[in-house]
Amino acid sequence: MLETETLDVERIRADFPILRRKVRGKRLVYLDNAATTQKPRQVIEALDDYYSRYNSNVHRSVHTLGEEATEAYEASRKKTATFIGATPKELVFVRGTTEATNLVRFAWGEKFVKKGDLVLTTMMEHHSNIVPWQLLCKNKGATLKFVGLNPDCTLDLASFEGLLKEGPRLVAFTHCSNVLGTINDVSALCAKAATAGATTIVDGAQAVPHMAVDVGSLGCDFYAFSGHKMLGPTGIGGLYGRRALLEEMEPFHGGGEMIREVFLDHSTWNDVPYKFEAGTVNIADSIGLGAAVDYLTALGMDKVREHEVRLLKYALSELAKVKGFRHYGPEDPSKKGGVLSFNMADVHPHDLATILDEEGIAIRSGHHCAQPLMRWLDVSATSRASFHVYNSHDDVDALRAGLEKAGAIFRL
Amino acid sequence: MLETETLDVERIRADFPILRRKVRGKRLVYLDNAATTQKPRQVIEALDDYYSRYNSNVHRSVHTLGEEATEAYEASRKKTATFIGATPKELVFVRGTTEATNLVRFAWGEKFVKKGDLVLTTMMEHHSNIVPWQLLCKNKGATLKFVGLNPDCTLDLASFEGLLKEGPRLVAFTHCSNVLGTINDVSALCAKAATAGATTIVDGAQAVPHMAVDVGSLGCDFYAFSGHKMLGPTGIGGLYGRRALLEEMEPFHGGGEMIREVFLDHSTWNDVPYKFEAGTVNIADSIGLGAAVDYLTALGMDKVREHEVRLLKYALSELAKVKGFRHYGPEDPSKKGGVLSFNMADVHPHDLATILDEEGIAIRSGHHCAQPLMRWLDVSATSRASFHVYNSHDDVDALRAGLEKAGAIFRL
Amino acid sequence: MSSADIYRELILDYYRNPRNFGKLERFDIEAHDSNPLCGDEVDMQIKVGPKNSIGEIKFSGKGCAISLASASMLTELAKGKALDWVKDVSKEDVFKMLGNPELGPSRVKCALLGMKVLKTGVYGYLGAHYEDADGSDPMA
Amino acid sequence: MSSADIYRELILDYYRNPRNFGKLERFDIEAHDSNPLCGDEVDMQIKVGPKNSIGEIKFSGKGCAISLASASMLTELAKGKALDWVKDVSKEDVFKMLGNPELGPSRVKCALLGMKVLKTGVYGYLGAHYEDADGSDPMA
Ligand SMILES: Cc1ncc(COP(=O)(O)O)c(C=O)c1O
Ligand SMILES: Cc1ncc(COP(=O)(O)O)c(C=O)c1O
Repeated sequence: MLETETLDVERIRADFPILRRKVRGKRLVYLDNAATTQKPRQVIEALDDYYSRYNSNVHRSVHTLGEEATEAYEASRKKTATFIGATPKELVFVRGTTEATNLVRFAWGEKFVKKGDLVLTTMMEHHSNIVPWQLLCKNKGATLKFVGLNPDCTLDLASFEGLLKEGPRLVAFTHCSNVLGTINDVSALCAKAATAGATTIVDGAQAVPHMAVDVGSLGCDFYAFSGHKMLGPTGIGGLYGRRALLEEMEPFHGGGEMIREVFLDHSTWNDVPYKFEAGTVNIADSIGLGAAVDYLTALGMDKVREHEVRLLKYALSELAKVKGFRHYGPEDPSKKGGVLSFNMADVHPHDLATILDEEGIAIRSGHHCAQPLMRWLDVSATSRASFHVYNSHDDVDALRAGLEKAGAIFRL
Repeated sequence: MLETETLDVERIRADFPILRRKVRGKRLVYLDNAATTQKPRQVIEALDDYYSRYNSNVHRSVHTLGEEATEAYEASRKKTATFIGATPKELVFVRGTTEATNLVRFAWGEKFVKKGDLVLTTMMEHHSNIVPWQLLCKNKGATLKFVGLNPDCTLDLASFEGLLKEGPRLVAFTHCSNVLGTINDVSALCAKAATAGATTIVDGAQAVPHMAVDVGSLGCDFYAFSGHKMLGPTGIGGLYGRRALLEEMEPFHGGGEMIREVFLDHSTWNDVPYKFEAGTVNIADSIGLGAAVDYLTALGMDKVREHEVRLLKYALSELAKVKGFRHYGPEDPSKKGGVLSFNMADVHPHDLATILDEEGIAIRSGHHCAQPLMRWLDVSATSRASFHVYNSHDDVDALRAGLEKAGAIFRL
Repeated sequence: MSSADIYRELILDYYRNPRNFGKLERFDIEAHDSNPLCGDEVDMQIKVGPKNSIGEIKFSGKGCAISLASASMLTELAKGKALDWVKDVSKEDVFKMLGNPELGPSRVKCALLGMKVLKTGVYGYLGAHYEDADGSDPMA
Repeated sequence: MSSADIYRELILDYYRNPRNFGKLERFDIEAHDSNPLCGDEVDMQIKVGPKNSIGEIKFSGKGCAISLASASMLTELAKGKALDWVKDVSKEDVFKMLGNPELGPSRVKCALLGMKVLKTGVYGYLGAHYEDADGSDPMA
């Protein structure tokens, strides 16, 4: 292992019970963090504590358990909002990034996007930032266009600015690509989009877990992220929306909690963010997300980022030595998130993943929910290794050894 | 405590860590089960085990953790489907009942309900089975009408049949009222609705946790329920849909997992039920729900029901002795779920709940997300005690003592 | 503090015999608020008296003993005071008025509903009559 | 079984030099399937020969070594056999053909994709030509 860890990885690893597990007799080398991260015991214990001590429905209870659950739920909202530079009223709890973009599609898009309008997304998006807009545009008779990419896998600004001239109603793009790792200059893009009169939604699924995010300085209108990719539980995530926008939106789901009064012929709505949180919310996992935020905050997001940049740098230089290795994405580690997509000669990513699994190494293989990008890259699939706080140089070493082995098996 | 428990309540209680907790120095008497139930350690441990041993994203992973998570997730779907008499392909995992009704609103309703159509719901519904239809009807220019109630708090069949003659497109009603406890004759109502050519959606939030449910013999088209009300985690629930209906519906959320192929100008959809499960699903809580289903199955749903009927019977006779007590709902315990709504003279339910809380007793007070029903009952709020498997006669005795105390404080 | 203390004679008395309960025929200020979580509702009406004072005041609504007693006691306290006085009324004043009951977070909202309605109404009036006033900012 | 065993010479050879890869100019049967989870795709075409046999057969597609080798080996096995033979092909036959590699559940789908396409195509053909046949139920 190389020196100069900015994070104390050994200590961090001790917090993650799953890292003690053996996979096929080998130490688990978990490099599928862009799909979902592992959870520290602090998060697992927060769930256990909730269910063992104060489980109750929230907001409408006068009894002690209900008050405790409500307080913890709202405290978690406050923590999570603060973590991304928002106020609690601007943070809607959702299942994850996908529900967040779909919420915006239904509650904002169905109201504000009209026939003939233009919606922009980019060629590097995850399906969750494409398909909702396809469905919206189809439903409304609007047009969806894709901002192109440069050969170095960054966003093509000329394409972006050209399309902005057509006056889009909505511009959707990712903060950090889950395939290429490309980090977009969100504040510059949002400023331009705002000047062009467009509303912006940023997919932060691969950013919030890996770097300091401040929605205020980014200047976006909406920002979406998933808890399970940031050490939190599955089933919870967040949608930030500018207060004024949230206020003027239609509700999304109808039901309990989101209403003020229900009459036979109409209903009136609760204040934001509750207007968008119909029914019993995912109480335990919201509280678990709060624990994950505490964990990341204690580590320091700048350190987390620094750690991943170092790992990336090491990985890029080490893996380049493997025969047949080809990387997809910006080559400069400081311009990209901790995501490394690659292929190895004609070894199909699924075969590669099977061979690596035998070594206890978990990577992802496939289209990564980014089929348009795969077509742009002219591949049917890639392999992807992605990092988080418990990964270290030894994981990269294990990956390299695994790739060498695959090369030998495939006689490259 | 009276004899003849059909369930071994002492043994069951030992499974629920929260029941060892003291509230304000008193034993916790948890009677807010219609809002959410407590969780046995088997469910809490299933979550812990998932996060500590095989947490991973599902369906697209070739590595060992991914395969284990996928297997557990699908095994849980199978268990849960079997529990309600459905096949796995007919069970969509959702956040809860509210997301289920809203999914039907968007994915079925927006496609099949047309201008001028009629949608029926009833006066005893939870807001989650009213507001989505209000929003749908408003959007489509359709009409929403309410089936009335009889003075004994049962559904008015004459009103139901009269409205059926108007040829509704959709009929939505609850299996069991969360306020009155009234159990509707779902199979008779569905048969009539089907004859009238209507699609049916049944709110099973208060039925699945408390009695054996078989969607096949009920004959409904859609059936919705919440995991957190049946000993499962928050954030998970189910929507059953007849296969043919699910097939012809539009997708709901767009994103990963629900697609087959994504092109720039259109996308194609995955098979049911995946078509409706966009993005990273709530993996851990689905598995937790499977553990809850195992727990209930081991107890036996007929025994659970029998236990609650006995408790109800005892409670109705004991509480009737309290000065000022007034019950809302059918008087025959065999015709009602384990839900007991009441008021005590002019003691407001919130004041009552505060006084009971001091005795460690958790009940619900308020409109129970059923404002139209409150108006029909001509009350602004009620108190509600509701039972589950760990409740026993001693909890009813504690409630009675608490009510007597409240009566004394309020000088009734 | 036990609930027997919270629901002392005073609060029960105001709950069962609310002072200033009802509607004014003529009024200058009217405000309404409800608590979406519990459904409690309070309306208030004020007839402005000489020198921008609270001449007459009545409230109505439905809710628990705490919210109704609190609203009622507040109208008594407010009657005859300067409108400006309302700006200074604090949570603590309300708690004191109620005898400092120990209330959980959800019941605190009940206790403060009346104050919220009073402030909403009076602030609105002062804002709208800003020009008529002596030049000082009524919202300050 | 280690992956070195799974990816033995045989499978790599069929992956890199797939037999019967390509398209037929004339064919009676055509079928396609893809695995939505991994994106693997297989197409197959068959020209029916004398006595309802598999005269010519070709496949194309993209995917991993296992799915493509499996599809290719299957076309070799199928060539010249009666169409009815396809009804009897089982998972076990495919695994045997591949040398019984130990595959996790997700990779089993890769191994069986070719068989699924073959069956889809042949069953469809037999169904459509039910009247022409000898009266036995082709789907039985
Ligand atoms: C009858 C009934 N329907 C629907 C719901 C809504 O369920 P959830 O809040 O889990 O979405 C509830 C519970 O709140 C209920 O009791
Ligand atoms: C960039 C990006 N956007 C969106 C998503 C979707 O997130 P989720 O599956 O949690 O809804 C993901 C992860 O799958 C992602 O990597």
